[in-house]
Amino acid sequence: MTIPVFYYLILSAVVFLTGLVGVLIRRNIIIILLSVELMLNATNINFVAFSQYFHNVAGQVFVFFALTIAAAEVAVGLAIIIALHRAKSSINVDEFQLLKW
Amino acid sequence: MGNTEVPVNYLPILLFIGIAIVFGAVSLLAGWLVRPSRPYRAKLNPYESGSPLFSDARVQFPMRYYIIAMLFVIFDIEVIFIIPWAVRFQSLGLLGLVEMLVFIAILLVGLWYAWKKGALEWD
Amino acid sequence: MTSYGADLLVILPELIVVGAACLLLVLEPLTPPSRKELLAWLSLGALALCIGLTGGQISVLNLRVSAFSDLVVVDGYARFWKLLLYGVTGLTILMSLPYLKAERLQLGEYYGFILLALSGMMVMVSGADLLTIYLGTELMSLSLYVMAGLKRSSPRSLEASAKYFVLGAFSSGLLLYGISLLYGVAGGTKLGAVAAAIGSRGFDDPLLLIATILLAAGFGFKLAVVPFHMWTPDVYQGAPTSVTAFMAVASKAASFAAFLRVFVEGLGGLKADWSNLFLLLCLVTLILGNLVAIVQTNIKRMLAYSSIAHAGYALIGLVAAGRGMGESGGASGLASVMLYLALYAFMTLGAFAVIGMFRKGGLEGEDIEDFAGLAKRQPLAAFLMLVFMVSLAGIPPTAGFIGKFYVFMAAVEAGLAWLAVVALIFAAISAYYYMRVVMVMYMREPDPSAGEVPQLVASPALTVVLACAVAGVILFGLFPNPLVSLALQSVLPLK
Amino acid sequence: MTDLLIKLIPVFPLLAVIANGLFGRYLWSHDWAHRLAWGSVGLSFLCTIGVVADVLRTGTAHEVIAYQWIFGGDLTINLAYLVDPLTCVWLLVVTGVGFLIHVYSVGYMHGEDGFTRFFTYMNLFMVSMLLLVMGNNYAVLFIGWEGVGLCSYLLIGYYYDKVSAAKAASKAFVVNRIGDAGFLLAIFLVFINFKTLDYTKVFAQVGQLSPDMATAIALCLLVGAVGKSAQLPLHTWLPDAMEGPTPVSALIHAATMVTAGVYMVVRNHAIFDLSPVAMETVAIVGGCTALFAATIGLVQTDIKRVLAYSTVSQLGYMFLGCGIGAYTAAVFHVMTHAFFKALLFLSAGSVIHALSGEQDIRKMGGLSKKIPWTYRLFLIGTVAIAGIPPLAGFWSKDEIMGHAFVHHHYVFYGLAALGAFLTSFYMFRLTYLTFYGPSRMDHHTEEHVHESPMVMVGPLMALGLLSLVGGFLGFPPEHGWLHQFLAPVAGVGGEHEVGTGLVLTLMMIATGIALLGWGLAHYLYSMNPAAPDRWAAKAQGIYNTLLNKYYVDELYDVLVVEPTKKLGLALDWFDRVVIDGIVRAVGTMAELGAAGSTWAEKHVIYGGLNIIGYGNHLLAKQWRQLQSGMVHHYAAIIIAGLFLLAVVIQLIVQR
Repeated sequence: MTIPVFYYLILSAVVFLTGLVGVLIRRNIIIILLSVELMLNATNINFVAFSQYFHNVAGQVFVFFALTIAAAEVAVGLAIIIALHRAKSSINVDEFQLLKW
Repeated sequence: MGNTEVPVNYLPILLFIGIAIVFGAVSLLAGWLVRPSRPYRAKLNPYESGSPLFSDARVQFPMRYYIIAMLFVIFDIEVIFIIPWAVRFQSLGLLGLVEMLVFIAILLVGLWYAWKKGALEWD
Repeated sequence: MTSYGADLLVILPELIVVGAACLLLVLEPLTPPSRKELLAWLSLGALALCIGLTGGQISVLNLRVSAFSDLVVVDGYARFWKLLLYGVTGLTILMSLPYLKAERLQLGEYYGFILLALSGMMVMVSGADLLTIYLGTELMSLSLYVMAGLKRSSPRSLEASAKYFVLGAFSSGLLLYGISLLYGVAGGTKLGAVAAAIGSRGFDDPLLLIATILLAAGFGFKLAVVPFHMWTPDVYQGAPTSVTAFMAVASKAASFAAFLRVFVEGLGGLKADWSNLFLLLCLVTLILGNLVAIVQTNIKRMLAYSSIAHAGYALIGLVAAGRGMGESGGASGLASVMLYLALYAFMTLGAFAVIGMFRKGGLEGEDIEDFAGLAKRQPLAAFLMLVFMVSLAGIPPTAGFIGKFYVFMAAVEAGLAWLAVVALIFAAISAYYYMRVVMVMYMREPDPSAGEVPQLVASPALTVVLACAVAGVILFGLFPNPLVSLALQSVLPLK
Repeated sequence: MTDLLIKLIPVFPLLAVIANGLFGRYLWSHDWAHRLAWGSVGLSFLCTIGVVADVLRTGTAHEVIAYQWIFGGDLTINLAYLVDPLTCVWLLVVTGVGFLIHVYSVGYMHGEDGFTRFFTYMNLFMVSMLLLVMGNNYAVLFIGWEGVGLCSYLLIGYYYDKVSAAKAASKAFVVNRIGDAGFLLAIFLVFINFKTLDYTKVFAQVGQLSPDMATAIALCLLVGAVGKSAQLPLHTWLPDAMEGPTPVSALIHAATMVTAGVYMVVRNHAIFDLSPVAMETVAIVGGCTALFAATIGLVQTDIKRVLAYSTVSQLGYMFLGCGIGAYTAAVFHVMTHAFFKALLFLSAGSVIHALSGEQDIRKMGGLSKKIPWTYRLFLIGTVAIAGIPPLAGFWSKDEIMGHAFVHHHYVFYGLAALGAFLTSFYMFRLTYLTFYGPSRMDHHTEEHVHESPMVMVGPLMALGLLSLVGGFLGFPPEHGWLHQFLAPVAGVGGEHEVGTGLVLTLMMIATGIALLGWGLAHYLYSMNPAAPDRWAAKAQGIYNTLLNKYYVDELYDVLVVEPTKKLGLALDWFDRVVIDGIVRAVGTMAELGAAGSTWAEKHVIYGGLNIIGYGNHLLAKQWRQLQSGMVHHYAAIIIAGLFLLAVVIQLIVQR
């Protein structure tokens, strides 16, 4: 028997939430990056699940692009982190305090 | 099951989110209310089965690892597009080939740029 | 095969821009630092081509062409936004020439990134599929993240870029999750399919509910709508000023374009519901944006909050469109949004152009106080700034007034007179903080202890930018009709 | 032909503005700057004469569309002009008096730095004022309205290195914005009710307006008028506006701009007539202001401030006139007032010029021989404003009072009469203190006293002549030439036949009152100069109250200014504390998310990590980062926003 689609949804919701909370509570920007990746991958779970549920391929195509973009995001993110680390030799977001209201 | 009654089945997600949050809220709130907050250094340290900390869990890697990692990520992800193309190579035919070449070319532009900018120098 | 060629023709402008960007990246390492400006001219050339291509289609404005099995469409709406984006990008590049020189940022990549961001925006405005829209959004955002941090010598710039990146990635995660849920509801990612699927249902479907909220949040972040606005002041302040201008104008416009298309063409069936939702967002945005702007002392932060407030005004148009009584109401609502952003582009670009080249020694004069007594030192510069501020405050007969006028009119037609009145009151409040700049310029002497007094460093490129901006502000204030009719013609069909 | 002239009227000053504003500073000398300035105004004066002549001949109003400004929705707004008798009167005043004042300024502003800037602003003011009176719809009226506001703001702050000037400017700006808000609201109501902004269309269908709506619109309009015309309780900015150069005070703050409120009321009298309440309010505001300002005028010692308060008081008369339906009389008074108040201000300017900047009348005196021409002309002005026949002021003021009496508004008549008495008193006091008695100047100034150059005295003479004979435009009362001319637009205010006897009696009384004031002034300030101080000493309390203008400014400081500052701080506080508070709340939400995630992490990431220790550790950090770690705040707020939206949508769905 096939697994009902909303099991996948629950899984993705959990993963998404984990990532979301990770962004909220972690201080190391790299971990934050990882958490964002978690969020993106949660959506991928959705896409794949739905595409299998609807028997159409659009979802999987979307996953390809989502993955690519996630990769690009990581690359850009790392670049920014490196520059930041060179500038203030810390990647702790608590220390982003030059700009505040 | 039909398309229409699908949504009803998703209600548990909302439920799940709700419960998770409420649970967390209540427990933390309770803790926060009853606990006396006298933090001192040892208390703030993560618990390592009684033994005192000897080093931070995070060890720093040199930056160039990250740079290599970035490049790797970029050129690794292209595979995701190449494999499906390879699988359907026959049916995609010449046009597919050309498109793939363009794709690779664009990646090469990136590589060229990174190279010229000295991202590949090890030190 | 021929159809494939036709598709390529449809996206020719995008191809040109991307090609130019790649060319820039190839040439960049080869050009000596002194000659980097050539790259700017190259990219301007590419823009000119695009303007020719898209502008040539003005005659067939309403012709709707779709390509790649409806992944992208080019209709009047897309053409309107593209033309606007070309113009904005061109002016940005021009104002960057002197700015980068003054900041000693001789980076060819800069122009490459601008072009990449532009291509992303173009995809956004003509994407008819959640996939393309998302791709465009990300392409734009990724380029902007980097551009915000280009001033690597300044920790502020880096910090801004890092903040922008973290929050942007976060919000795009929300957006993507929303899209995935929407896909789950509709069984397809084409806006048409979405519309067809949800045409019947309302928010009783929890999945649709979450999806809509997440989409609203994801776009709300790009539009800098309260409560998704928190990044704006920090990033606007920290980023290089030319980049800030580009963000404040181009990315806002493109995001609005995609936002409108998704919610009108895709979720149009729910307009009764989301119009209420955005009504709330627009109110809080107006309130917070205008009130907090009052207490700012750094002019870039002040303009950041003002841009938040302006997003609020533009939202009024969307709300009106949602509430729109029949065709005309909705149409005029959408048209007013397009008009508003088009006019907003001129004044904001102008203001940022002045700020960017308003130098105190080597540095930018960013504090409002730095403008003290400018009227005496450089009357013309002060006058230009006066015009931009007056226009931002929406005082007739400037472009700003026209924009607000049509937005409010749309609101009144949609039976939201009270909303118009509220917005009007906040417009009056906003006059306070814009006029503060004017007052500092005209009524205050520079503080002698401040040392070096800031000057507007003139240069041909800057002159062109300022001339265009001020001409736009005044001419469209006096003769808005061509632009208005253009917007009304190219407005989306509202279901 | 006429249409072309009408279109040309505002164009000349506009061209002058562009030329002087953009190139004046660089390309040509001061001489050319001022020639451009007054030349352009002169040209538009000539056009005006042509237009008025035509209107007189044909007796028809001209409506000219310059171009279509805004269209769309169910509204089109044209930049269009409506020239009817009412507009004609204002056009004559604005361009005519404006021209004289421009010429005068050439002498007065000679050698000031920012000479070109001054004339640019003045011409810009002329353009806006012309738009204001010529527009055929509320939008153009509003543009002119804002324009004159801006110019007055810029000109008050002309000496921006003077702190007081900058303060006065911003005060004028702020106070006027209150009025503008009301005005805007009125325009909105008009649009919502009539779906158009053109006067003709609006007044054509004004009948279907419900009385309440009429009252609402009228009162909103009144707020605008009160702001612009410095009536109670928004009068405070006008006296401070005297910080501007004297020609500015004459042109903007006496002759033209401040009468815009009256113009608006008369223009909209169709709406006001529908609402007795509004009319009553207008009359009350006018009457009270007239008396109130006059009392303050009694004790001021700054020559320009006395004139400023008399302006406020005279404007009060005009509003009173409108309030009791004597529109023609009000317009009449606007005209005569423009003549003699401009005259007074300009000759006051000439005095100040002569005394090299001295404005305090306690340091003047005995000037009548030193600057005879200025003296004579100032005297004419004083007699005119005091309302002594046959000078201009008498006819218009008497007509307003007479109308009040005839239509049984005895209270207002009383207010007006008392005001008239005070007016004549303080004006003659001013004259005596300035021109008679022993000189109280210090030596240095005394020897530099000199009559002003011809370029200044010339305009004064013209204005003096107008103040002498201007009144006869409205002679005989109620049936004068002006009344015939204005009859089609101003409507006839309840025309029931008045016995000539009564009219004459009222004139007698008015004259008597004026002479009485003169007499008292003569007694106090000429016959025994010690008396005033004795009286002041007797009535210390009243004296100080008047001296401090009833402490209105102080009151506003307490009621408005301080709170506004507080508001600024409050917003700052709001920004730091409330939002941060939200952040804390959300942060806690993040924590409980953390609790959720610790559950997840227990299985996903940190296998076998002690929850309590971790939570504790986390929490400690939590508190620290809630103070500082901005990024988390922002992300947290985004999430908060999400929940907010969810709730809202839920509510919507329920509905």
